[in-house]
Amino acid sequence: MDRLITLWNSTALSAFTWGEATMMLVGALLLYLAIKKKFEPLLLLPIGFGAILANIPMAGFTEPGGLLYYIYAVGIDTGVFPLIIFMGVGAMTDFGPLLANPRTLLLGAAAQFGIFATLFGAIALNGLPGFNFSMQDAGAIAIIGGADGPTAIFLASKLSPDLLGAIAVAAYSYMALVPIIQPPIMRLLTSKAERSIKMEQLRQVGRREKILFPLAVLFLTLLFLPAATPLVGMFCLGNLMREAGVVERLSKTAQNELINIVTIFLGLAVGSKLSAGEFLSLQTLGILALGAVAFSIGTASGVLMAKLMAKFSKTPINPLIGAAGVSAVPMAARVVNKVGLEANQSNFLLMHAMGPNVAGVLGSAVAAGILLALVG
Amino acid sequence: MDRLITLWNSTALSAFTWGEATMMLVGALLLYLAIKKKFEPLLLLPIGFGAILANIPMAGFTEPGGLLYYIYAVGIDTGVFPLIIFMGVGAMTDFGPLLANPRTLLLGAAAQFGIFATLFGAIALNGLPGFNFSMQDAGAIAIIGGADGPTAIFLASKLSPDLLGAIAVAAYSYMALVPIIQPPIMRLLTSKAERSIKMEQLRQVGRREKILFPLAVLFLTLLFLPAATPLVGMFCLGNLMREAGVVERLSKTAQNELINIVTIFLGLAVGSKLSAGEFLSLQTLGILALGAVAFSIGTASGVLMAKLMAKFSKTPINPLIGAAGVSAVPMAARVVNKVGLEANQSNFLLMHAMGPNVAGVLGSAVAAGILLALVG
Amino acid sequence: MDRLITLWNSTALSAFTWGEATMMLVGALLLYLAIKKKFEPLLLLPIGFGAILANIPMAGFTEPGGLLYYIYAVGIDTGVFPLIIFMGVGAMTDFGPLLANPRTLLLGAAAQFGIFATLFGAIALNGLPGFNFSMQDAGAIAIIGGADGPTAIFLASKLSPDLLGAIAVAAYSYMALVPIIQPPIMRLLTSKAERSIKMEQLRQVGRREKILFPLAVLFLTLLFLPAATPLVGMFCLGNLMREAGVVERLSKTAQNELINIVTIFLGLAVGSKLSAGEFLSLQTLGILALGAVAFSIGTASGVLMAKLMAKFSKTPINPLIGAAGVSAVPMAARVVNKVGLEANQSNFLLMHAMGPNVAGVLGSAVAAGILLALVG
Amino acid sequence: MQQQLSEALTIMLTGMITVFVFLILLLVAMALLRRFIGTEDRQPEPSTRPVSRAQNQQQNAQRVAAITAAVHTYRREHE
Amino acid sequence: MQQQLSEALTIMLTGMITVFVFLILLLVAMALLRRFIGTEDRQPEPSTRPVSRAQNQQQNAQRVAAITAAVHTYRREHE
Amino acid sequence: MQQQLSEALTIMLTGMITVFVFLILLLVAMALLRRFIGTEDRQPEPSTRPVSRAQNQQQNAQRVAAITAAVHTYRREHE
Ligand code: NA
Ligand code: NA
Ligand code: NA
Repeated sequence: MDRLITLWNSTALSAFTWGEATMMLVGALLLYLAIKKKFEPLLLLPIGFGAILANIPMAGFTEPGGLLYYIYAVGIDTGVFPLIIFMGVGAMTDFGPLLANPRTLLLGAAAQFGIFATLFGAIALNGLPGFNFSMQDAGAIAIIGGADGPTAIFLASKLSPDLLGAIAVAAYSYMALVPIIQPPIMRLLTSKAERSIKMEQLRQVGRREKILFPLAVLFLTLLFLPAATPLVGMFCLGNLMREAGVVERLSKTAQNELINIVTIFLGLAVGSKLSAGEFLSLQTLGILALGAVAFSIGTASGVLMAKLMAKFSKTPINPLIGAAGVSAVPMAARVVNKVGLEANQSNFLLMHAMGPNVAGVLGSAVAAGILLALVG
Repeated sequence: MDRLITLWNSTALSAFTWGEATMMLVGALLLYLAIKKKFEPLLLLPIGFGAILANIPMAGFTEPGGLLYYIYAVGIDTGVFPLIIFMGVGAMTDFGPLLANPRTLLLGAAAQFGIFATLFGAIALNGLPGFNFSMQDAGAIAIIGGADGPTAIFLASKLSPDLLGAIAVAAYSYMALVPIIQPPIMRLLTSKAERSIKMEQLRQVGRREKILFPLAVLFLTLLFLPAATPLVGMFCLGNLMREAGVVERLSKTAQNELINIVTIFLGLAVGSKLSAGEFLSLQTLGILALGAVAFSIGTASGVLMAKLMAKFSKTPINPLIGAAGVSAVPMAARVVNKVGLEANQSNFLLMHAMGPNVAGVLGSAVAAGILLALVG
Repeated sequence: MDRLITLWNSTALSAFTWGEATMMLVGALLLYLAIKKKFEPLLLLPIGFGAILANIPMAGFTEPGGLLYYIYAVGIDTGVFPLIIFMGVGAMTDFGPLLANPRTLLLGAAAQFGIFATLFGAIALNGLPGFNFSMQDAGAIAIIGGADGPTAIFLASKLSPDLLGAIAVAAYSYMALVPIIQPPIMRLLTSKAERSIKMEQLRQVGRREKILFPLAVLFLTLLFLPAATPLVGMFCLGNLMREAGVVERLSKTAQNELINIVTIFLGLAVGSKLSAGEFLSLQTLGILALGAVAFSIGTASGVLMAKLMAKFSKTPINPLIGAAGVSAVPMAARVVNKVGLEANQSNFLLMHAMGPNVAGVLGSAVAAGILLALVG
Repeated sequence: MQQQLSEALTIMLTGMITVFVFLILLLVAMALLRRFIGTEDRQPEPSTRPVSRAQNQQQNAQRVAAITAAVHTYRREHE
Repeated sequence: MQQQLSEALTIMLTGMITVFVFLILLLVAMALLRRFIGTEDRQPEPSTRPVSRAQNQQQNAQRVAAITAAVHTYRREHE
Repeated sequence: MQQQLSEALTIMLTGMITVFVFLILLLVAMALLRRFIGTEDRQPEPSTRPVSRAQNQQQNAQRVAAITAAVHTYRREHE
């Protein structure tokens, strides 16, 4: 009988708090979004699962000695996991379309206004009762607008680890929502004639140019933005391995097994930060709202910049491609293609949008470095 | 000359003890069993090799700074390696046959009597001179009856790390001996007529059922047995990745490269616990004997439970499938199939035995959680 | 304005030192050699990239908390990374040609004279002003003559971590230069008639012999050279996994994903040791010179030993194959083949040279163990 | 010793009961689940899990190449 | 609050300017790079990245096997 | 310096002797091994290492599909 009582006391039924139960529902919701709605499932499935595990009373997943505690300490506290993922992303990225039309770098720059405007917005939100974001918090929240998962996780883990869970969830959710968030803004800011503009075919890019590009990016970063070198450096390493052509087996591993292994553990570790105390607060609502604003502003800035560039350009520029500057590779570029096709059934913008799209990845890594340097 | 003496003193010849030499022979025996007899080679080969390395005098593999020391500290002390392997096993497990015939869960439950009876047996053995198992030791030894390697290693590393080597060796050895241990017991407890019983074809199981099943298992576990959530949780994560259909690349990696990498290191680390001081004792003989008893009782309980269920069932149940409840996937199910074919040449029980077989995996993970809660 | 100044102060432009700038050029040179000249790109690409990252002022890659700091601490300080790579190399090595003609072991032994002569040379160099190598330094430098990357990194990390960067760079560079360094020496020491000698076809080697060989190597090592067991042991484990035939999936993973992952990080960590303070010194020039000497002496000793053996052999021996004893698998064997073909267009020595080639790997691992025992 | 044995006995009984209770709960949960999912998911699962698209395409390409070449070879040999 | 807001505004402006300056520098660097590389690298990149040799050989072997078998089968069936 | 040099010389000699002794021991061990294994293992090893079964089956399936399709295509084109 004593044993039965021991066992009963060791069940979670008595120990459950409302907060934990709610966080499990949040985890279940993330699983639903990942599996049923196909919202960035590679990350949201492990994040959701991690959130459930982390909130089991008495299981101790996030306490010293627990599985998620170790994973978090090894991979996120050190910043190693997002950097490895960023290396893999670099190895998957083809800078060809950007090199063929380098001006699209400016679109990737403009779209980062989503980040910095959100930083201002987060601080402005402190005017409302219940919000009290520090400048670090604001920077970490703002990076959601970068629409780049590993960058957001890396920066949040440095600036504001307590908000990491909410920020990562917001970043990946909005990235999955790109096909819903972006089109109305794109249509609002462009006329049908503009959306129908066909762009010239892209030139072929030589192999040497592709090899030297990541090195040039690294070089400029280390000169002017050393704080951005962890992110940008690992990204360039991955891209160099891809383009060098002499380390095919390393590049393949970085793009597949290594990034997959790290993704599983990164997701679980991020999920482990979804605890009731930190997530179930007004702040999280603020973060979600700011994230949506960030994406919208980023999209709008990109489109407006493209319109501006079109004015001064000799060759035609379809302003839609500016929207791809938020990164969210390759979803945003596909959205551009789709909206372009709606306006003109023979207008294929996909490759033209890939330039600003990968420029957006660089842009947000650079922005993350700036935030680290200014408020870190 | 001095140098030659330095070098000679640095050879192992002088330093060897009988214990170390004997443990190397044990390691060599494990390699023989793995390579020549194909006894669970994926684990026994690295375990045997680890045992040899760990017992080299003056090489310091298991001392701070040594390779096996690091691997053990990182992977076993923390419990991380068996959990990652369990995730991979989950990603390899198809619960379809169990979902098609859920009653076979009861067979997976019954076969766990092998575990708990052995716990009693280990304590009873203390009556003999030379044995002095604590309740933790008994629990760790008993889990051999679960016929599941990672579960045994996980539990032993928590309850009784000193016995880990002997327990892991016993668990994998007996799993390899399933085709020899089980059939006599199965024949003893059933008539030829019973063994000839054909079962109805299994229904198809829908995708949604397969997705929700690991979540249901996780939910019940976290409610009633939080102590079992590390094992069951990682298993369910693997299975969910498999069935969700949206994270194919994570599931493939968990089933292949990740589990392979961890298996090599897990085996070496387990082998490093095969030291003379701990292995060359009467206790190890006791553990081996208890392990054999555990498997036999588990097999018998499964078969008897199946006979009981057959009495109350409308559809025919072949009692042999109860033997698969000990887990040892998929070996035990194959043994059931073979013994069934002996009795009736057109009686294919493989898929029917897969239900209790995977139920046995769940059952022993649950039993491990109970043992952790009661004696941990 | 203040912000702009903050940002400007956070750029690297002001902080750069000449040493760092020079080391970056060294890193860039390594990238050039890796990508354009295809000098051992699998290692030199990550090493070169690591050198660049490590020398970025204010980025803190090698300070506690930095990425390269963690990688170095986890993988090199502990010796784990080179050992894992050595396991992978073992899994890639076919000892068939050596087993078919075991006498070629002597060639692998003779070529290690390159190592020990270099140790003497390093100490002799202390006679010049500006050099002050300790015996440990000399041992670490000497291992460059082993022409085996992971062995060199492992030994240098144990004996003389400060020289690790220069030693690893020298080892891999000279391995890549084997086709330039070796042929003149080979031609100098042999007549055209000798180079034209055809050797008898190799016998087939049975599977059992291949399985027992790594075990025999391990056995002798643990008896006589326990200090060599980490290297030799992991190499033999890899080879046993390859030949056992029962753990195909572990062997494949050790040869591919695992070694690839570790190679990326090993290269970065080695590169992180290329700091101005340690690399930009007269000592580095000494190391580079000694490395070239080591390779040359090793090649010459191998060839001379082969000439000696040919005198006493009943079957013909082409002295060129002695040059393959330096290891540098499979480059040195290919060089032998090429030089042999020059002398006699129908003389294919490749398989005959593979015997001494893999013997050289064993030989230098053994030599590393001896150095560890004598000066470690 | 006596006390240890009785403790072991208790653990044995508690353990087995818990295992059964737990798995019976799971059985019930699965039954509820099946009822809850209802008939909307009754169509049999496709027999094989879809291979990744890239792999598929590669295989297709290989197959087509093989067919083309085979037919080509055959014609050349029979003309 | 007021001070925080003005600080945020400064960061916003500084940040956007820096992002633009940085990416414009990159744009210039790329232009220089292209000029520096010159015409020597103007030939289009081969459309597909070369597959590893081993893989290639394996595919070839498979293809040849398939062709041989196909023709063989065909002949057997038509003789 | 003098002393260091003589130490280095000793290490050089000791080292080379040990390397040779060790590898000669290995040579002897291999000879014993071969005698011990005897004639029971003299048949040549199969030239290629067996591919994993699953891979093999997949290749077979592809091959069969290719053959079938090739023959099918050919017939359709020649009827
Ligand atoms: Na972005
Ligand atoms: Na079991
Ligand atoms: Na060597």
